[in-house]
Amino acid sequence: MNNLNFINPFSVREDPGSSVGDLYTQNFSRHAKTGTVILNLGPQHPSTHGVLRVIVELEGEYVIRAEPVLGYLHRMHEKMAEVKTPWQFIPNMGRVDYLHPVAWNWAQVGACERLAGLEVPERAEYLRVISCELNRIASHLMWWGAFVMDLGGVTPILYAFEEREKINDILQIITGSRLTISYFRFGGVSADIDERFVRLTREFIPYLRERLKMYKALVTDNVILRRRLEDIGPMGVDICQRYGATGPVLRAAGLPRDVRRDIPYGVYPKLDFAIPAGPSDDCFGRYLVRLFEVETSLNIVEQALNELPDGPVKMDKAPKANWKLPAGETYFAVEGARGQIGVHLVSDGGKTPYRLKLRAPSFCNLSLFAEAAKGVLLADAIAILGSLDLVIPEVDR
Amino acid sequence: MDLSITSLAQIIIACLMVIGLMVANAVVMVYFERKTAGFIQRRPGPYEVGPRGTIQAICDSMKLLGKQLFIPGNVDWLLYFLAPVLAFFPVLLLFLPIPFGKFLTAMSVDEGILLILAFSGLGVISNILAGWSSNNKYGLLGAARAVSQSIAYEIPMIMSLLAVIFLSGSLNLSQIVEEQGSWPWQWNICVQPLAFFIYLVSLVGETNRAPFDLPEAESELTAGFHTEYSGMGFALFFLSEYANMLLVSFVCVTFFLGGWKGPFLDGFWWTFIKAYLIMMFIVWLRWTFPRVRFDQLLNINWKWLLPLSILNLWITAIVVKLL
Amino acid sequence: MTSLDSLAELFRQADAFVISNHDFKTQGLVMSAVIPAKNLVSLGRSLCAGGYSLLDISTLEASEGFLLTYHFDNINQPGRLAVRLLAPTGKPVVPSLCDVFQGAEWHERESRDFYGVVFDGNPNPLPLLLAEDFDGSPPLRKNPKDLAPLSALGLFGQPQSVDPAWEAYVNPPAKESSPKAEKQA
Amino acid sequence: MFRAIVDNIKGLWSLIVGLSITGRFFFSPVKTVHYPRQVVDPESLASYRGPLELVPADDVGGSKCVSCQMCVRACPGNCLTVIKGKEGKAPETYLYDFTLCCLCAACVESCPTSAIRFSHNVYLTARTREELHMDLLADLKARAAKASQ
Repeated sequence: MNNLNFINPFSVREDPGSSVGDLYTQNFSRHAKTGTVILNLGPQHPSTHGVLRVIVELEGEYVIRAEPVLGYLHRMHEKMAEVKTPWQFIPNMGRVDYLHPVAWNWAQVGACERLAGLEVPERAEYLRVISCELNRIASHLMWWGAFVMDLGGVTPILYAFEEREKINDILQIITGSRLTISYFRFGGVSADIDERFVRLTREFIPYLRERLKMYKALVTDNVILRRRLEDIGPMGVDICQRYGATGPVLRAAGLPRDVRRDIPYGVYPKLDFAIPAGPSDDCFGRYLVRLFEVETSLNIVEQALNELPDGPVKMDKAPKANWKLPAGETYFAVEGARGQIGVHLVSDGGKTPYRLKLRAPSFCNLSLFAEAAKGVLLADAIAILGSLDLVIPEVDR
Repeated sequence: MDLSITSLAQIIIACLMVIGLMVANAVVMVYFERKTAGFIQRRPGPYEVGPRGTIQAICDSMKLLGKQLFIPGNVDWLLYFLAPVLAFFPVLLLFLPIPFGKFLTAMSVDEGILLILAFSGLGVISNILAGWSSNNKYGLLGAARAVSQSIAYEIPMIMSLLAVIFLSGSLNLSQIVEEQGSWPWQWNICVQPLAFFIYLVSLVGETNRAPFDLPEAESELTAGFHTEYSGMGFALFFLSEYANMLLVSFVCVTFFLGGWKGPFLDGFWWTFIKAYLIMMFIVWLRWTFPRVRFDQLLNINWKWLLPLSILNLWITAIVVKLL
Repeated sequence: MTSLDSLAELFRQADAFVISNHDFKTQGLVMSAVIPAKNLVSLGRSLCAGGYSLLDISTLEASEGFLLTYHFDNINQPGRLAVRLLAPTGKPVVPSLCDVFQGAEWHERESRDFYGVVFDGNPNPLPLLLAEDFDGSPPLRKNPKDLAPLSALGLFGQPQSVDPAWEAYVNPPAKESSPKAEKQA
Repeated sequence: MFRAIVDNIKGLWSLIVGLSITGRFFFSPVKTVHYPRQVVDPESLASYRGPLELVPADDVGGSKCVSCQMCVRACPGNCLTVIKGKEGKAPETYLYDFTLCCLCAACVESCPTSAIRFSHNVYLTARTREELHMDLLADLKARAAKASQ
């Protein structure tokens, strides 16, 4: 297999192992044992959240091997960055991860700001934190509902949507959109908050805290859910290190790694918040870490609203749409809802960036699924897949 | 039992009425279930078709009737078409011995419960035929699950019913109701709470309803054994699922909740009210809980329900013997 | 915990052409090194032992060839590194890091999809993000004028040590190719 | 064994708690805003970014646009077409292809005369692609005519 033809890297396809299915299935079934079933989960499957496809080899109900197949939602964002000015690329970021677009906004805008050395007014930094954390809550709530739906409980997702709608209403006041948000601008943000934003957010924080208690009683403490999740899909520090997993997956494994704390950006160093680590590296641990993060984010929003300074929300002479980046290289990371979002930006001083590499946390988190799903039941494999919190547009970019 | 013309006519009329009941039940239950799901999830549910969406279920069934029959390639078409029919017709038979009212029984059989238990085992054959014949891996997995689940849950179900049969000393359903009184504390549920609980759990397992809907677990197996069915085939499975629910609810009412007897005025309405309350409970369960895993499902049955039901049976037997 | 000095020592052991320090505030890296491709796996092994995990592989198309930047971060104590390799345009073959960091498999396949870089040792020969029946050259820059030389991209921060051969390769004084580059291939 | 029994009884209790929660929600009012009988309150749409519209400069349907092409150049999706009129600076055509628009506000923020803005039209529907190719000048005139009536 290693004797690749160096001229055409894809020439292997002339040697299919079996003639059933497409090339991925053929390549996968080449190593299949006899008496097993090769099953394609997806790309249209209720629990793959979009268009992920996982080929699994089943012996009875046990998954012997699994291999995710990507690329059904690939949109070439990285190439698009090379033909658009940095400003024009901001709206793309909302489309990379539709659940936590603000963090991706931040990653790209922050990378350009670092490279160009732009100063962001302090009020804008606070607004960035507020919007990013509200959006993180929305993302985690959506994950919570979808995850419980993967486990067969259909109702919680609609409760989660109630809260998510409230957050969307709040974010819409400043960003103008509800899903594919492009709120950040080089040197600031696009709009200031108003009295209504503050009022709704202040109402929302105690409301969600109350609802979280309901979530706990309805779902977290539910014996069916606990027995579905406890001791399922353990992912220790070792596997996280080898696969580059970040975010709640790594934190559940017991390492309090969070870019907000480790490599601070924005005004996070001034804010006081806890980074959860543990309690267990199984699906239930990842579940608890995310719910804890919702509370953390609520605290951050509350603090940021209290400490919000006055001032402009955009620097003077903020870059326009035809702004050019200076030559140079930078790597900027932010903590998204799914893990470390990284932007590797290389510019040759031209109109458009020379290279923009997006590091999607879901991409790395998904890559460990093949190893984590070995030897588990099919239902557990679905639970593990759900506990990774995947957003397929982000995986495929 | 004499097979005169009148009794034959009685059976035929009863069959027609039961078909009517099954269809009406499905229509009502679809609407009811969707509304319940809606209210639990804080949305109105069906709303647009007819006043408050009441005609929605009828429209949907018309749509199912009018749909093209889509047959996937490489199906074993005889079995593929047989399966939905097999799912539907045994259920029909099962309604015959149910006493809806004091004199409202299609066919009063002395061994009524035996008939029900024997024929309810047929339902699973349709599931396995559907899963096998439709040439689909999800279907096959769903069928395998359906078989082991329904075999497993039949046992505690029968055991819990046996305890009641010990008490009343009869297999005749009317007789069992007659043994109970009109007021709730005179019902068998007060004498046999454990049996009632076991029956309730195995009822959910036997009808493949959430949280025990493993054969059609949509997040794992897309739709399980009926993945490849559309149109009328799907409608028949659907119909038989609701009919099965209704049936086990009727059995539950007969055995534990005093059948047609109720406070103030006995009559068939009590049977229906109680049966639909149980159906409501099943629906409520579905929209509240996540699904159990398959090994857990079997563990609940073999490690807990079965020993408990045997224990219950022993105690009942001893108590009946002593008293 | 790996201090900067021991890191530099690690890079030196891997025969790094260039070892440079970076301003973390603006560039987001603490240190970077350009190493010969053949030493990648051994360096990866020592980084793995030091608690580093692979963040991503970012491939850059420059006029000298494909510059692959492997970003590493320590999972115990944050500090981002970049390890770079240069794969020549005509025959871009580099060793695969899959044996050390299994997560590298997908990053490598992505790189192969979009840049045609071949990773020797990657267990999966199929495209990752492109269509399975995609047949053609990877979506590279067609016009050579679009390609920037490495020296124009400001990649190397404040170099600690620069191999003269590398200097000659990146900023060729004359037309002839450097012996170092051929050694890599 | 004993612990397992206690665990299971606790588990059953958690199921009852869950049932009581969904039961409570069953009787609480629904949250749906029933469009088209009800609409969300306009206050919450005040900053909603709907399709673009031109800002009226006067009552007769004139625009503030000076045809400087800044918006056209800024647009990442190339959804704007502005053609300068024969006389003066006012545009002759201002076409807007909503199918390509990503509502990023690049045009709005780059306009030197603040001649375009986002409408708050949430309820836009179209049956064909062509309906989303909008002529903003005609739209501006229509709005002016409607306002004068």
